[in-house]
Amino acid sequence: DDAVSLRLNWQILGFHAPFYYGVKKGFYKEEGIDLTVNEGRGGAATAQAIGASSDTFGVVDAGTVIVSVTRGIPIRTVMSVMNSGIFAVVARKDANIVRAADLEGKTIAVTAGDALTQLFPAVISANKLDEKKIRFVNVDAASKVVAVLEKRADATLGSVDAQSFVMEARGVAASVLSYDDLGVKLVGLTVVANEKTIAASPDLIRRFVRATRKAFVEAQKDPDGAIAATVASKPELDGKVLRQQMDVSLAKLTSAATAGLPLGIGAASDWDNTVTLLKTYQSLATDKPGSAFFTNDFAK
Amino acid sequence: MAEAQIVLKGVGKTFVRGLQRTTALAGVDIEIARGAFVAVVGPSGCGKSTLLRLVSGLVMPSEGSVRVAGEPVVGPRADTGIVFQKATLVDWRDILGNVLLQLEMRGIDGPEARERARTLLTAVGLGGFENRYPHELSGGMQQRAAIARGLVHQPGMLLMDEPFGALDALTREQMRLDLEALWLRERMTVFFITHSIDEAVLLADRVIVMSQRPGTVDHVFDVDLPRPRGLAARNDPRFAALTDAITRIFLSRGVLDEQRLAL
Amino acid sequence: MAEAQIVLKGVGKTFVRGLQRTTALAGVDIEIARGAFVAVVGPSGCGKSTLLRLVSGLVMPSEGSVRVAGEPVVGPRADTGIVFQKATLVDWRDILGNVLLQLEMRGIDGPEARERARTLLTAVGLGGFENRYPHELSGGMQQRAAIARGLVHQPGMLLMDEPFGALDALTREQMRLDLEALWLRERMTVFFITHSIDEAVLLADRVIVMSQRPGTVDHVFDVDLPRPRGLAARNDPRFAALTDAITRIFLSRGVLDEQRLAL
Amino acid sequence: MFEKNGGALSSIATAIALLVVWEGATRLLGIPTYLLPAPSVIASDFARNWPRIADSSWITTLNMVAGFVLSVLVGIPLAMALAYSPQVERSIYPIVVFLQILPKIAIAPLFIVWFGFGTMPKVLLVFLLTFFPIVVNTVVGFKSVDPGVMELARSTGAGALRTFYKIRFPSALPSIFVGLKIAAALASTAAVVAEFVASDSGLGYLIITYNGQLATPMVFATIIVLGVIGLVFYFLIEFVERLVVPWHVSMRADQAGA
Amino acid sequence: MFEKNGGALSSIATAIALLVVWEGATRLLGIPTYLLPAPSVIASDFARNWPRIADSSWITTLNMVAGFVLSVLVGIPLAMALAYSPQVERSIYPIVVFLQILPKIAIAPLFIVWFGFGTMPKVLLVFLLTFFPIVVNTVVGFKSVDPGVMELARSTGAGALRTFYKIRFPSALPSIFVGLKIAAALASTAAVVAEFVASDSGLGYLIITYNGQLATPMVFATIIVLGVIGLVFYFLIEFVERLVVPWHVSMRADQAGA
Ligand SMILES: Nc1ncnc2c1ncn2[C@@H]1O[C@H](COP(=O)(O)OP(=O)(O)OP(=O)(O)O)[C@@H](O)[C@H]1O
Ligand SMILES: Nc1ncnc2c1ncn2[C@@H]1O[C@H](COP(=O)(O)OP(=O)(O)OP(=O)(O)O)[C@@H](O)[C@H]1O
Ligand SMILES: [Mg+2]
Ligand SMILES: [Mg+2]
Repeated sequence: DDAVSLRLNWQILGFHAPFYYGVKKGFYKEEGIDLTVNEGRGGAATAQAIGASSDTFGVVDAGTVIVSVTRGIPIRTVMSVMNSGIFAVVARKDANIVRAADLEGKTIAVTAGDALTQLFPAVISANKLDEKKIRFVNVDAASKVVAVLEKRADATLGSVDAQSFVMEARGVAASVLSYDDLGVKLVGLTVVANEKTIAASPDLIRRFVRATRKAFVEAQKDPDGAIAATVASKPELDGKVLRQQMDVSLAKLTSAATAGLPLGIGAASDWDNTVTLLKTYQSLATDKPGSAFFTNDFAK
Repeated sequence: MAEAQIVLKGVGKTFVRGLQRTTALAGVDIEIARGAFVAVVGPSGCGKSTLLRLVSGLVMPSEGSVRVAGEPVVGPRADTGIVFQKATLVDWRDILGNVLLQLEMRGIDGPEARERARTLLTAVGLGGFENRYPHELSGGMQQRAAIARGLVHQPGMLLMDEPFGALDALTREQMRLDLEALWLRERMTVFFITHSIDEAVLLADRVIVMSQRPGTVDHVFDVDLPRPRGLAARNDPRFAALTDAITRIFLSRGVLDEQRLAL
Repeated sequence: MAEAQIVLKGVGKTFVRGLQRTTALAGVDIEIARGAFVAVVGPSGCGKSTLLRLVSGLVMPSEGSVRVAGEPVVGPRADTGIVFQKATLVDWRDILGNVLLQLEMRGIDGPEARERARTLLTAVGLGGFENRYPHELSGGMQQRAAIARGLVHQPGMLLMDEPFGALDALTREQMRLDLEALWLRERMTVFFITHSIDEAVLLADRVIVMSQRPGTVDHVFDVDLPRPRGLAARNDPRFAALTDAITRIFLSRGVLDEQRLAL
Repeated sequence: MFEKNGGALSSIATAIALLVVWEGATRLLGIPTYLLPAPSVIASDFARNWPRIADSSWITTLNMVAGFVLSVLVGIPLAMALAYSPQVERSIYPIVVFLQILPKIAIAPLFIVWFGFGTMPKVLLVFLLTFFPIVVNTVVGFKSVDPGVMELARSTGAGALRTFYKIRFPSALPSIFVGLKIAAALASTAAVVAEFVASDSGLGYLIITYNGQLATPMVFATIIVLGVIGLVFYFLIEFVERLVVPWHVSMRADQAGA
Repeated sequence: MFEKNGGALSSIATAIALLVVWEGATRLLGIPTYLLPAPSVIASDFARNWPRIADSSWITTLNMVAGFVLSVLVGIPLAMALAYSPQVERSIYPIVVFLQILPKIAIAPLFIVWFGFGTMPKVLLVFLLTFFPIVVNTVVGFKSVDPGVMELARSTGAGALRTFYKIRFPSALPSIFVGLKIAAALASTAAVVAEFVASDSGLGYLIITYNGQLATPMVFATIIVLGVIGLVFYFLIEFVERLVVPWHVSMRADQAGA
């Protein structure tokens, strides 16, 4: 078997459960792959690790893939898994944020400099909000939820599959408005490989993609099994939260442009859109089209 | 009659470290009148320095009682001047600073203090060396600086532990003369440890001869040579008689062996 | 004729710190034959210890040359034993360990070395104190430990800086006798600094009298008293004559002033 | 550094007093658990999860000790070189200081890229975070040998090596132990920081995980366990110090107090 | 700690040599920029962005110095209490050690919650990260006064306060400066760590931002600027040391070498 490692983008989240499920069920074995799943510390670190060939595959969000490639990191998305973004505004339910316009006059806890914050102006302009009417407080990533719980902020920027569950676990009802819903459409999490691997072992990638697709499909049919497989590897995980996260993130696998296509196929239009947003709001300097950052060769 | 300035009654001192016990002094009875000049001689390690520490209040006796100026000693007294066996100058101050330290520790400061410190340093032959640091001085110079430090605050009680040990014959003699003159003028109580029997007899009113460890008072000699003794006293037959007597006590303790090849 | 063991030619030593210069020695010429016993006396601060350091190779002269055993001195020699003016025992070893250190630094170890160290400690009167740490000893005891340390490796050249300064009269006399006996047996070259003119004359073949700082050789006296001198030598008229002569040199330098109230 | 008898008791008393105040404050002021959990809450959560913490502790302890040992093995010889040769000191020392000043946490992600996710980058990080106090204290120790003792050493004509282990090293030991104690106190933090960045195991990883879940009582429990491990390590070093340098002034009982 | 003349030159020479090797290695081995940027790349990126870095440096320097000063102001009196009173030592010391061992980075987010977002939590973090070396070295300094000098001090009958500032303090200064130097070297890292967690400005914030953008050369540039600030601060402390304790053995030129 080929010994292959997958570096996740972060510590284990619901979205990652299918990978563990695939290993547990032997889907990768069936394809001749001996897979080790490793946790990560952010998409950027994972992109660097794949670029340096420390790991074979990595889970990296499309935005980071695009930035990495323009920085010269030799990676490419081989499986566009999550084609809708998971960025979201997460609010206290009692702040009554149900539409974009409700954001005016509210306080939002942000972590300065992260992609969520950098892209928020896109939300403002897409919804023609008055930027001056929104107050921002800077918090580090770990304290965003606390800031909302403590009512120092009405909402925070996060992802559809994370903060709301933590808040609800502390007894504070939450509401979620995804960037998608707010008219800012980004491609989400993808699987990347090093360009060298793509050139040298296309068959390996094809087998990996096949197994992964099967894992996601089967996990959707057997969510409890997927969660059980994941928790087995990390006992301190809270299965309930993990399940909620998984349900939400698996609902984001397709976008309008990829509806009905097999899992892992990306749409050039979605990627173009993502590139444009990054160019506009994150001062990304590239003249490459979206299609330069991913390939559907293996997912077809 | 008023109590003597320094009174030791049945004083003993034992040092303990773990199971190891060292009895430095046992059953020491001493009375020293106010304004007296008392010298202590005795074999090395017999407890002379320990005795001085007891009188100064730096250590407490294991047995017996130490009283100074009518009060039990519970700690050091500010009116005491001590010249320790080792110079123990502090290395972050120059010589003048070291002498001034004695004053500053008593809250005395100002140009007058400085002046007095300078004068004393000149008196002990260190004029011009005021701004040297201790490690730049010879052994004898360090000792002289320590003497100046012990005198600078004009103490009413002076405790000196072999103060002239590291000095050459001439300097030693001059320092002896100077100390006698000072004492005649100030009449402070002096407790003077020395290894030189001559020096003890030349300086003191009374010489205490101590025995081997554990130290006790072996003999006490009163010296009735006229003051000031100056250089002439050496020629007095009483001087010769006394030094002889004391030397004989020393000799009686151990017979000197000319033939042994111990080393 | 072979060159003398120790030869100093036009030796000067100046210490410099910033703008401040101290000339400790100037134009010193000394020759010491192999196996000779030479004593040095001189006023405090005249450069005796500096001279010893030069001979030992611990410091280099600012001027002139120092040769030992026919070779220019470029550093300390392993066959030298030094007793420093200060005991400088290391505080992390007991007394026995301190004496053994001298041997260990030379790569000598084993039960024989231990035995010799113990014997020497007993000889200097520290039997039973082998396992005390330096701070548990009296000043004189520390000095005696340092003497044992200086002798334990049976050096061919012995440099001693006031080794008996902190000892009482009796111990001092016994140590003097022991040292003479040792020297008569081993005939090593001895360079002996002392403040006691008696001691210099009683021990040495030759006494070098140094002048005030900057130190130079003022007078040299050959001592032709018969060996072993033992206790009897004190009664020899030549002893009295020599000590008198040396004392007179000292006195001629500074007039003792009985009246001044310097302190 | 503190008396044998009564020492443990006295500090346990202080600790208990602090815990009582803490418990009382959280209850009386109604501080929410995710802000500052009461000790009782921490204890009960800890009781439920201790096997996990025990496993992770073991891993963290290994990283910590390995990094610390590396610090000692590199730091002391480096200090020797710095103390012995003015040339080495002039050219290397500022670089050592610079290395120390660099925020290791900022370059830690690069460590992962360079060395992978294994044990290596963690041990290296602990090393980088702890070696400096050892170096600085040891250099000063080597340089502060009593000049009289140094003369004695030189007078024996002994070589540099022998002078080192018979004189400079024992003389510098009190100073070296100060460095070792500071390093020991830093080591557990260093191990955890390394695990923050480069690990999927150990207490650092647990802290991140629990933090993400806002499981504040478990975060506290983990931190406290880490503190206890660090304390044990620290006082172990101090215990060794007592054995090795009982002769030093700072160890003598009569030195305390004015 | 190193000679006045030639010192700077010699270390600059070493630094240049390292840079040349670094540049050469990245070019010859074709190391990609995102792994290890060549010095030339770092320099050119830095040149483009320096005004931003300059502003941030100022903020970081302020946090660093404020936290350091707080460490000194708290650390030395605390060390005094620990050195003077065995009771205080017994009950407080383990807690001080425990405080030091706690991974401040893990509790930093709580700091923000407790103290808000201003300068306060940052200065506090720098303080917590730097005070320990000062305390430990100072305690040892206070306890290691030559017993002979201590006897002299006691013989004067002077009070504890006077004994402290005339004897214990000057005598402990060399040791205190060791602690100050270690703390100074930690201070810049501490400031950056504080800014990682609790800031929207300063070099720490810049590093995080550039890291997120995978702008590795700018990460390096920022770290290097930080290193330079730290070095200047460190050698400033060392300079003060030279002024204040020129008398100490470790400062005498002849002490170097065997
Ligand atoms: N701190 C201590 N711990 C243990 N023993 C001690 C201590 N101080 C002194 N001693 C012992 O007490 C005895 C007397 O010591 P002390 O210093 O009083 O002698 P001394 O008469 O002054 O000798 P010297 O003339 O050599 O200075 C010695 O045997 C010494 O070993
Ligand atoms: N390291 C030094 N730096 C500056 N000056 C020094 C140094 N060592 C010695 N001196 C000076 O050199 C002179 C001679 O000192 P040395 O120690 O040789 O005198 P000595 O004859 O041994 O005196 P003593 O009999 O008092 O021990 C003194 O004036 C002293 O101040
Ligand atoms: Mg004594
Ligand atoms: Mg001398």
